[in-house]
Amino acid sequence: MSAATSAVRSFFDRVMLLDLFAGLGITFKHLFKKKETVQYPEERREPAHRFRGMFRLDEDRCIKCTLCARDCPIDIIYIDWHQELNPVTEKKEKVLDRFDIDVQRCMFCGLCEEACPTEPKSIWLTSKTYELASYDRWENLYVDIDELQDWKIRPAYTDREVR
Amino acid sequence: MAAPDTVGTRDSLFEVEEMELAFGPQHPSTHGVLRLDLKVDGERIVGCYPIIGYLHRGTEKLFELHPFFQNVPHTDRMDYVAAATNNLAYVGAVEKLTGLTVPPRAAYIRTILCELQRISSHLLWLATHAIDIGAMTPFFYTFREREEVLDLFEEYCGARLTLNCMRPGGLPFDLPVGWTDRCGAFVDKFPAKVDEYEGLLTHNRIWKKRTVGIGVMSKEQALQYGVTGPMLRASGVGFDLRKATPYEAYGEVDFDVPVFHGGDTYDRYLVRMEEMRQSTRIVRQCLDKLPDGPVMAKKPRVLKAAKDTEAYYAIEGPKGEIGFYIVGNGTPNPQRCRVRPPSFYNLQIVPELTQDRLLSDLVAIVGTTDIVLGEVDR
Amino acid sequence: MAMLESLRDLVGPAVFDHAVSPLIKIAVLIFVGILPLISYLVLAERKILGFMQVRLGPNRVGPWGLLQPVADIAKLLVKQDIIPSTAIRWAFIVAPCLVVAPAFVIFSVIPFGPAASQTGGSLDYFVTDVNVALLFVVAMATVGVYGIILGGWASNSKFSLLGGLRAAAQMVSYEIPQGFSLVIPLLMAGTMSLQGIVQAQFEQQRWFIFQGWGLGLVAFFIYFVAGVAETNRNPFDLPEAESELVAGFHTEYTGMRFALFFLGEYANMIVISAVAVTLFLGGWHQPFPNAGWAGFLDLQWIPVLTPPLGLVGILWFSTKLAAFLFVYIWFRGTFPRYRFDQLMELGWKWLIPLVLLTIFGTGVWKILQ
Amino acid sequence: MGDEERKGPEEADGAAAQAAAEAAAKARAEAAAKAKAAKEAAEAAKPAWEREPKIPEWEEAGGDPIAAALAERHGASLLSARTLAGDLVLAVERDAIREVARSLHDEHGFTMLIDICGADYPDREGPRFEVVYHLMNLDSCRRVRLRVSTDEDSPVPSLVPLWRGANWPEREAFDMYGIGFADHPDMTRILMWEGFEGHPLRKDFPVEGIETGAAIYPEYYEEAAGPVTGTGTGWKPPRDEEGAAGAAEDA
Repeated sequence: MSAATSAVRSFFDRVMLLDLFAGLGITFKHLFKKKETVQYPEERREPAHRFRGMFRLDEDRCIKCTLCARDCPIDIIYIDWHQELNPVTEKKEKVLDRFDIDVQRCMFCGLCEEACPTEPKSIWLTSKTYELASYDRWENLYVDIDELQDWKIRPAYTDREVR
Repeated sequence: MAAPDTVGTRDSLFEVEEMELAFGPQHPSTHGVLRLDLKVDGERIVGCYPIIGYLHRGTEKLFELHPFFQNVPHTDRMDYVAAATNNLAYVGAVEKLTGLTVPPRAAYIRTILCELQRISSHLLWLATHAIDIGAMTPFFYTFREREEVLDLFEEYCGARLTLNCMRPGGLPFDLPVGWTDRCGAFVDKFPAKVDEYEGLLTHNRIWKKRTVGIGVMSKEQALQYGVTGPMLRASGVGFDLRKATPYEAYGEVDFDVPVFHGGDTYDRYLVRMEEMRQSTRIVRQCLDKLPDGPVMAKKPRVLKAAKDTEAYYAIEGPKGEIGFYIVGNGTPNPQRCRVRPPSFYNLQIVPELTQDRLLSDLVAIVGTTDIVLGEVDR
Repeated sequence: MAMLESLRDLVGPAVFDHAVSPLIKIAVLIFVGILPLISYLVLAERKILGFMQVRLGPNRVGPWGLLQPVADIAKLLVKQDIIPSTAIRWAFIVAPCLVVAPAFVIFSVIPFGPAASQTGGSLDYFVTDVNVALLFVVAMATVGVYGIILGGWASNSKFSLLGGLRAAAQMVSYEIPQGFSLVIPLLMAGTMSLQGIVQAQFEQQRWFIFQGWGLGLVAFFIYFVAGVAETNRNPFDLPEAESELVAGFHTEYTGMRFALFFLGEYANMIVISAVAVTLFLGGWHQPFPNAGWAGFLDLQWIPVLTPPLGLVGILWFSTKLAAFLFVYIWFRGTFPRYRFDQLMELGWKWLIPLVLLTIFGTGVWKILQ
Repeated sequence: MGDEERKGPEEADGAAAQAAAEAAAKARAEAAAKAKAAKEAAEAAKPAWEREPKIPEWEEAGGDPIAAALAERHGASLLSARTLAGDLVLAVERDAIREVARSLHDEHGFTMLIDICGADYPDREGPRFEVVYHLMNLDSCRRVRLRVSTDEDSPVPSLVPLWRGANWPEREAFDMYGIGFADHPDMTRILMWEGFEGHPLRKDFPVEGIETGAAIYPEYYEEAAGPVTGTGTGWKPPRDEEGAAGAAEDA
């Protein structure tokens, strides 16, 4: 392209506001494109299989090694246990007194799950739960062993909406 | 009445009256909790004093409390829009300090993750920068693509923002089945999307008026202030750690480092747009060359650094050179772990760039520095 | 109608024609016409912007979000009304009214449809037909700026003050090209009455946007750009640039007072568009009113209702208006914002010389006519 | 390690026994060396990531041209020059830091100041604090690290005259460690608020923070109550009365 034609072209660009119309064209085209909105309470994104959400715990698998608590960077896992004689096997076994997680401070890094030596893991975060908001500051956030074991897929308050 | 001071300064002669304007910390375009104390004459800025620290969480103190591997999630929370590069800089420093070598597959996956993170970080930057300048639509277009990047992250490591996706010595998991195909599909279509954003902005005369010649940073200024990353490359210094000291798999892929010489907001914009395209090239090549093998090196059960050893390891993050300086003390915890935050240094030059500019330019300049206050304040 | 007739008998025809009838028209115009129009314009804006931005926009209140304006109004009405303790109280209260009132007053002279004499009916589809309506429009549009300056100043906030000052400079500067650009259709029509200008376009068989060697188009362009700047809309929304001045002059306003500013802005948008439709796009006339082949556009062929001529006028007027408002919204969805000095530069260095040249050209055209 | 014989020190009794012990020790050492060599060979055959990690060690950087040039130029001010994992680390006399940095900047092309940070070594003999500078040469991509020891009372010469970008990091070192910088234009706190008492990154600063009146929920993070790890003290947030008492048993 010669200098003259490019000059003419840039002059027309300037006068005819072609740059502005190009932008207008792009937005106009998008008027008719598929919308990306997810209608949240009705539609829900299915989290990926590895999604780190709310904890689950399996007490039977757990060997009470407390590695998860030790590996937690912010020390929010509280474990107490004592030894008891199992009447059936006549062996001493560790019994959990307490397995609490202060989920309010949890940052869902998943290091506890990585630290767990059992196979399959006895503590895992891949419960596909991401709705952990609550109306009360304390609600649903400090979970003990029973809550951990039967933590529903979703917190209670959305259950009735989902059906 | 006293005789007028005929040899006075301009201000004493004309009695220019300045106003103090507290720009932030609650302000829509300070990208978090930055506060700029401005001295303005009308709308012209005659003085600017940034006040930071509103997001200070003592991350460096936290690092000293925890064993090396437990610190990775903390690094996510500094530059929270670019967690993967933070992770890489940290684990890189730990590996340097403890002599670990990363398997090649892990190196490739790390490269892919970092480049995807660069794309997502630049997309977020573009979104907020465009909003600052008044164009609201690019925000939604960029977030549409950013969602897809985050989906890829989620599939890989289970988190979308605070990834925690690297460990000293490698990676916590291998890629899930089909991930490479989905990632490949994304990077193949992404350059067309960049063209779309550029169609809205690059040639738009209003955009150009707002950015060309605004906040010009010379090469000397950039070096004086330790400015790194895209800001440095827009000032005519073609320095990129990915090329200069190739780490992970960067030495084995082919890509260009965009350099512009204007040093203004527009050039910084162009650099980042081009970087996004180059990132897709890198990811594509890495996906094609991805070797098989383990993703975790053999490492001691408890990772310890020898007493009085230290290492500084830096990588090219989306915002500039992010580095970690770690001092070991013979225990599993670091004695000192210092972050070299790119945003901290890039923000420092803002008062100089905004001198004698208008309030609207300040917004454009703060936007173009691409700061994340989580990283500035740590 | 029967009720109106009996009212006419009751108060006498003179009082009815000059006092009661305009009052009723105004009430109908405001409460049936403008207020719903504005609230649904806001909804339309949010919807269209949403669609341009690959999202859905409001869709929760009512089907397709159609009740959203109602919810918005209810929310704004019940919100706490805060007057900052350091604000200048009376000015703070007066300012929003000063913005809304002039915008509403202008509607009184805009011909939404034909006069009674043209349709043979008994109803004028406008409140009044002033013979210097154009001057009235320009004069009234000017008053709005006081409200904005006052609001910015009375808030006693720095961001508000800057917004108010920006608004003042911007609106005052852009009134000049806007006012001048109105001269061109005026020259073409030879009358200042808006009804007359519409009629002139009908008689000259051409919309003024296409009249006079393309000079109409230039005038239209200038008028529109200046109008966008006048209404503080993107890309000229500097007085309320949220990324710079938080919310500009209405930073400190809440609840209904904020809603009044909002109302004023949208009413101004409609006014600017309505004036543009009247002056440049043939007003309430259907497209190609004189061409036989386009005769079906009078809609009289719709068998079921056979709308009266006046209503067809209103329909066409609204269609043109809607197209205009769409462009407003389209702009907002596409463009970045100008900087303050660049805006001034555009106004003084480009638009004003251009509009003066155009006036000159139109004069020449008029002489050669 | 194979078949080496194990002998306790208590058997070593008398000259003969000593000689035998020596011979045994020699044999043991040989065997160990052999085993080590074999192991090394096996290690070398493995890919790098499966080998035992080789922890980097300090080496004297006598041959390094930059270190040599600086030593010649600044003499005793340059306390040591060593390398670790390829990084050149120079320990510099406190008052000479600006001159050393200046010659690095002017003569060796280290035009970019990467970072300045403080560090605290309370157990160390001599000055407690250290200021660490990272410089970079953009042309050769070479990095150099300068270390300066100082204590609370003796300020370090500021590098702001050389790099304007040294302003904030020096302020941060001051804020976090209380290290003063002489000739700094604005030696104020940067991350903590003005009026804050103490320097948070010092090792003697409590991790849980100090009472400043700024805590929003002080009752939640009770002093000396948590956080605990593993078999802990049985502490629970105050709202959870039942069950807290029973859980307090130790294992």
